[in-house]
Amino acid sequence: MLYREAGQFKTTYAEDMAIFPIRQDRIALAILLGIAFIGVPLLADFDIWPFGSDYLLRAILLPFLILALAAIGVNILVGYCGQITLGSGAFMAIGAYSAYKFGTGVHIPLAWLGFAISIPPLPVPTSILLGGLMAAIAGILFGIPSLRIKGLYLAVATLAAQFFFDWVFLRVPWFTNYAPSGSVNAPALNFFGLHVGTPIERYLLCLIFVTVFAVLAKNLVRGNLGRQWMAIRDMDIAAELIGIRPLYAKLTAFAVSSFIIGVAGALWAFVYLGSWEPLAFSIDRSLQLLFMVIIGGLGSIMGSFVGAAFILILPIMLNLIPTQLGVPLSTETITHLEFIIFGSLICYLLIKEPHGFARLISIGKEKLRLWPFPY
Amino acid sequence: MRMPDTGEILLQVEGVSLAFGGVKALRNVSFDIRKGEIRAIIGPNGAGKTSMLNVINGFYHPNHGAITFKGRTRAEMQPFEAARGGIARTFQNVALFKGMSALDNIMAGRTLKMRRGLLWQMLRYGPALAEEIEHRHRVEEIIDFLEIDAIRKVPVARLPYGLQKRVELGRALAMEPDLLLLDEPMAGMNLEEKEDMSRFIIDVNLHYGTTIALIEHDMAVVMDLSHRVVVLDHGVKIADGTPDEVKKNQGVIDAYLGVAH
Amino acid sequence: MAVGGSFDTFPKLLARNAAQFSSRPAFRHKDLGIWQTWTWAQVAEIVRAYAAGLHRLGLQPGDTIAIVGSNRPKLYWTLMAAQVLRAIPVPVYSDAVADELAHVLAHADVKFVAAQDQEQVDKVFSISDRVPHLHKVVYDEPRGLDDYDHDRLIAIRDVIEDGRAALTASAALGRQIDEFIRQGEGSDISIILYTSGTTGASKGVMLSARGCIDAATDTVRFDRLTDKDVALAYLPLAWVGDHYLNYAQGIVAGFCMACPESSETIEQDRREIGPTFYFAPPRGFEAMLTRVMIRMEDAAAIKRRMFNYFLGIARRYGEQILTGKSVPLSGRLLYAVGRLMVYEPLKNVLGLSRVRVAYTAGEAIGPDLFAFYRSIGLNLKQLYGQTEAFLYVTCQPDGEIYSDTVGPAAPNVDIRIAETGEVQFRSPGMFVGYFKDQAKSAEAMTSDGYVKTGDAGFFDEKTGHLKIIDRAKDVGRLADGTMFAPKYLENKLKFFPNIKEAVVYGDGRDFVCAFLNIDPVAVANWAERNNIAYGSYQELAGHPLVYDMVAKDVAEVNRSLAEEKMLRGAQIRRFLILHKELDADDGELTRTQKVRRGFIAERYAPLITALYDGSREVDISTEVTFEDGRKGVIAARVKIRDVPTIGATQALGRAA
Amino acid sequence: MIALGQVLEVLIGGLMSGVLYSLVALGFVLIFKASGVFNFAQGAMVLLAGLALVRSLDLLVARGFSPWTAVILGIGFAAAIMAITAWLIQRFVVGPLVNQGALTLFMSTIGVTFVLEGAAQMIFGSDVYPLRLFPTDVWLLFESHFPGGILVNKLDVWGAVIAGILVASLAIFFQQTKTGRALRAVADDHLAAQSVGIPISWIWFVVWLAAGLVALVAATVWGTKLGVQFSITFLALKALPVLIIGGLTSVPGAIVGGLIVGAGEKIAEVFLGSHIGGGIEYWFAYVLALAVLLVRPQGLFGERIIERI
Repeated sequence: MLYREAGQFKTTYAEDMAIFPIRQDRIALAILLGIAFIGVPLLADFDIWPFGSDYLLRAILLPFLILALAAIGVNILVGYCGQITLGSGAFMAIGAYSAYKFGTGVHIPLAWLGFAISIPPLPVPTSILLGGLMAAIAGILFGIPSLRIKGLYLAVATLAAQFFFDWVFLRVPWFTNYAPSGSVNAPALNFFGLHVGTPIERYLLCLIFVTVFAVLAKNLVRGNLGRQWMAIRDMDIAAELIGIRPLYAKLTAFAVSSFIIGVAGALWAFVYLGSWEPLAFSIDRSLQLLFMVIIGGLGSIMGSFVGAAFILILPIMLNLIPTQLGVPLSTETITHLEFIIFGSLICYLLIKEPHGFARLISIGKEKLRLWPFPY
Repeated sequence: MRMPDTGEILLQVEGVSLAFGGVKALRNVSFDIRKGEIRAIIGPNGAGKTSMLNVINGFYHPNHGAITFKGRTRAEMQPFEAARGGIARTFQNVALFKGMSALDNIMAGRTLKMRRGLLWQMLRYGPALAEEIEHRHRVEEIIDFLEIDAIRKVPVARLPYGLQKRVELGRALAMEPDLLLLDEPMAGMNLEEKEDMSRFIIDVNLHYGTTIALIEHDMAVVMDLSHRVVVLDHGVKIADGTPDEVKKNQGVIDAYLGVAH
Repeated sequence: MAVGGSFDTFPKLLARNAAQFSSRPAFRHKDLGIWQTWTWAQVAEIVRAYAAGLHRLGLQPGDTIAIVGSNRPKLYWTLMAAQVLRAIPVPVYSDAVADELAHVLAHADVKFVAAQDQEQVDKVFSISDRVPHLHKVVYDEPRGLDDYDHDRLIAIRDVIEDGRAALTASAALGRQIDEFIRQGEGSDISIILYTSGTTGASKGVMLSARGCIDAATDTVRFDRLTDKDVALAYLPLAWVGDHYLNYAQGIVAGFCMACPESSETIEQDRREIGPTFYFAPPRGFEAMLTRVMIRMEDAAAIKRRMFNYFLGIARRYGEQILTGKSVPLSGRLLYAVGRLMVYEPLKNVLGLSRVRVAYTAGEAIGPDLFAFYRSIGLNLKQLYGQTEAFLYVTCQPDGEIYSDTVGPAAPNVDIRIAETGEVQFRSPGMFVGYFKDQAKSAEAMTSDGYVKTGDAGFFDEKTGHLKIIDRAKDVGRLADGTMFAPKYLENKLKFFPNIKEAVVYGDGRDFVCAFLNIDPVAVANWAERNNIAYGSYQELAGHPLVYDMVAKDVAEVNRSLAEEKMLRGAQIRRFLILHKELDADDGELTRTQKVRRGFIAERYAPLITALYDGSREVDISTEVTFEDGRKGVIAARVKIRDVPTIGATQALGRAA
Repeated sequence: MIALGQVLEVLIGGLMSGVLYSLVALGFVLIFKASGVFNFAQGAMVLLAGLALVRSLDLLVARGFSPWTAVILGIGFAAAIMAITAWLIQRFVVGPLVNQGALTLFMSTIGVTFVLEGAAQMIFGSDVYPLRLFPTDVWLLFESHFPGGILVNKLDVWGAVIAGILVASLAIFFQQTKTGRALRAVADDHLAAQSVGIPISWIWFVVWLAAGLVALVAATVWGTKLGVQFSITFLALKALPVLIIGGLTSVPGAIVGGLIVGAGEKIAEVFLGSHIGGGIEYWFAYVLALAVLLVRPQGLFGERIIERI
């Protein structure tokens, strides 16, 4: 109905292959980015509703952005390459702890060799990216089994990663710089000289990360590599017979996915939590991310955002609405309710719309494009 | 049409045997495929035709025998290595990437030809974009050639069977193969679709000069498409020659007696 | 605004465009998934090279070159290149069967043929023995032509390449080409268009360069077309419409001609390109509307109601708003909402959003159909013309649009109505003569240089617009001499949804009577709504209530006739509803669904008699052919109705 | 130098707790064999069964029923709950997803897991509920042979016995009953099932029911060992590696796998954990499974998977 596509024709393949080939979509996106990058900060700056308090920023937008980033990572592996993972939490942890180590200086005493490797504390941005890199390496290692084992079996392999790293960060004090409590604090967030402290600064920082990574990820999935991943996902044998190397395709998927998840982990620890324990990256986190992807939409970058938003907002609604209605629920009931709703929603979507909310949205869009025709 | 018998040998199959557990799929089969010819592999159901193709493109590894392709006798090789060597393939029951559009399916066929690495693709800028565009152009030529312009951006799962077959052929062509293996390219097609498909196969052979080996049940089609025919029965080669020779061959006639087609 | 001005040949105009609109798009073609685009500068360069190439192949001034195929830039360039060399292009309908093709090629004695693809090349070769001087065939699409012998066959691409190479090699050749262009004169025969041979063998209409350009210039001014406009070039190359609307106007105004990917994708391509100038014959618009309604059938009930509601709004206010008349505020508001909810989205999915000017012509268009498009804000207009006029004789100016007139004379055209009622005209674009056919040329002209259209018509008093009523030869007279135009009446009747076919009689008789076929679908729906039970078509057709309903329609027709001085006398006195549908299988219709008046008269002689001897009903039995080819006889008692006629029915008719 | 006695003690203890893993693993195998569904929800089912049992017991006892009647009724109640669950799952999740990819089915069972966990705790509460069905004291064996003898949990023995009975009865079920045979047919291919003349939906219901009952049994043993609580689900998760090691489709595999894991992680914990800071149990099973996968993707007892085009 709002679309006016007559006269929007493509004279080059570049135009034809653009992410948003339709003008109206580009406009919508521009507005959205405008709000995110300019609108929100302004509102927050002048404490205008809904940004009167930091609550919205700290408790919703910040986690939303970071988890959306992680979900993008998961989606690349599960949604695009069809390799199930239950260990994404662990890779967030790897990102977080490696970043922490690089940020606070790495010291590996090799007494028996008579010397020690030690790296001075690195600047925060570098550490975060290195965190991602470490996660990527781990991802490749745990991805290797995927060459021999498929589907469900792989799920167990990733589960192994999950539990193994949970344990490592819990029990190997070196990673926590021997902190007695086992909980660690992020270094001061200095980005190229300027200190990121206030919620709005943190928000903008994450926003930048997410935007950049989302674009890069989108480019990948619509490029040659993305096609290889999807080919492997849809029919690995045929893929191999047209010259796609499973090794390369799968391991790149694991690497890219883990890198993004790792960076998200680092942000989660540094920017959102500030101080954290291994618990922050338990299997619950893995499942949560998996849910975001399924609910949001397997094989859709946008879906990752939608899913993240939904999973974050639902509990809040569950808390808010009954309270508004005057029948406040106990936190326990809320968690249980959450469980039930998520669970049933997963089943429902898998049955009715395996491509999640993203598909529902795009269907709605198609309807608008064809309006007033029904199809 | 030029006489392909003059062409040099592109692929040589020598004494290939293949068994799954006790089941002998192929017994000591030998034949060759010459450059630029259309070679048909026929035989009753369960004659081991598909197994033969699977051996040729490295999906199965023969227990005995050797395969010489482009003068290189190969040991065990992985399917993607065969693909890199220039062997393309379509499947009996279409094996497209269901989640992708017709265009992307065919683009996927260009994988081997694309060079830009992860980082470039991530930026999708300069050389990466140029490469993507260049290959899109090649793919569009194939789309035009197969007359599937109208369904370019339709997810293949939504396409009718006949068109899916065409897209799959397109994907194989996108690899610019030296040898194209077609496993029952016309299975389950109506007459009209069959005629189209035969036209495409001949055009491919003429226009791109691609060597083609195909399995097909429709004898009429086989006879007027192919230059030479090899006949398998229960994993054994029972005849090999021009369509006419094969038609006259008593062994072939017996093999087909009572076989419903 | 760009117009022909002092330029008297297309090559000169092309040169001007290359200079004036150098970087503006001249041609687009949906090919390989995107709209390949050529600017005027590029086109000029290509055409020059192409001309050089053709020259080297031996194409001489005065030679004829046939062009067979659908709308492709390379074929349009062939027109241009030929005109550069002062050769005469002869476009031929791409769907012409070998025989027609042979006739045209032989009659035009072509030396070259430009064919689109293998199909056309095959056709040409199959008849080449009947075209003695055929020298070379150039083709656009190489597919499937690999193993043809290429001594008479060259790809247009190669011709252009060769020409380009030659031009760079020798400046002399370049100068020679320029010389050709300079020498070109307005009096040169710019093109020969063969009229599709509905009546006898087709005739080659010769048009002069000057004529084409002047005519085009006038209408470009008339509709204010500029280089910003875009037209979808999908009409047959060989039809005057395409050559005028797209080619001539395109070059004169410098607008962009967009060629669709293939005939199947026109819908999609129209939507993508979003033309600003659009032409379609009435049946084109009708088909479009039908598709819209069918697709809306499947929409949700609420949506359908919304859709219909706003179409109602559009019917009420659309026309006035489009022509800028005053409309109550509430109407404007509702219409504005309608624009958002229905009209604009609808035009968008149909690809008509950007259309500034749309024309229809060729046959009478139904008032409802016409009104629909205008009411949703599409500036649809009618024109009247023919090949001999280089299309335009009349066209409707903005703001003076009536579904039943074809408008006043186009600029610089003067029209007169002959004694016989035949429309005659003189126009800048009018043709030079029929190719190799002095006799026919002579008889198509009046002694004082007017062209006989062969159509009967008159000027409407109210509007002063021309009304075309019928082919002149079909116009008859009642016994009292009143003019009687059967087709005109039949069209008026058929515009009523309940009436599918109509055959009227009256030539040489005292008054007019009509056979009618009800529209089974429409009437069945109506019957359902008014729960009227019926067993068969025959029963439905004979139903008194149906008769009442149809009688109203007929009376309506009479009322409108009463307002037309010349036809007032020819109102319908009596009618009957046929007990069976007129059917091509029974020879009652032509294969193109035109009624065969004479044949039907013989076949149903008893009905005719009954109509004129005043009886109330009559028995008839007719042999029919069923779908499966079996023959059978159906008998029926057909009722006859009288209809009141309005106003004085005598005398006035003679006046004209 | 470690005392042989200690080794044996650890080994036996490990084997015994391995039996408990086997109990859960059995549930997986049942379902996987029959419907190709890799049931992530098995753990949740254990939790549900346990909660249903323990809560009803408490209630009944409070109402003054005699322990035995209470136990009978309680188990009956829990069984009923499992039956309903089985039906719901079959009707609303697995049924509609028939012919879907294994991954989809797997993810759907993750959904089921959450629903069950949520619902179970909402209805029956989410604290730790002690369950006393079996004796939890210990025997000391071979005191004459080893200093301090070998300490064996009676509960573990009970568990072993029960597991034994369960396996036996399952074997009978599969071999002797019509449904059981049908189940084996289904495992091979679904069309075959129709030919057996039993509606697929019924078969699947039975499978899920069986799995549910197995879960109930596991719950009784584990509940007694640790009390019925949420963390049971994590223990149940350990059945996954057990399966991988044993092979997804083999009942004996599940048993053996359980024993290997149980024994393995105990021994590792005691003899390795001490060096690299304890808690190895937490991941040992999974890493072991991963190792097995790399060597023998189909597991120790699983059938070989042949790929076709």
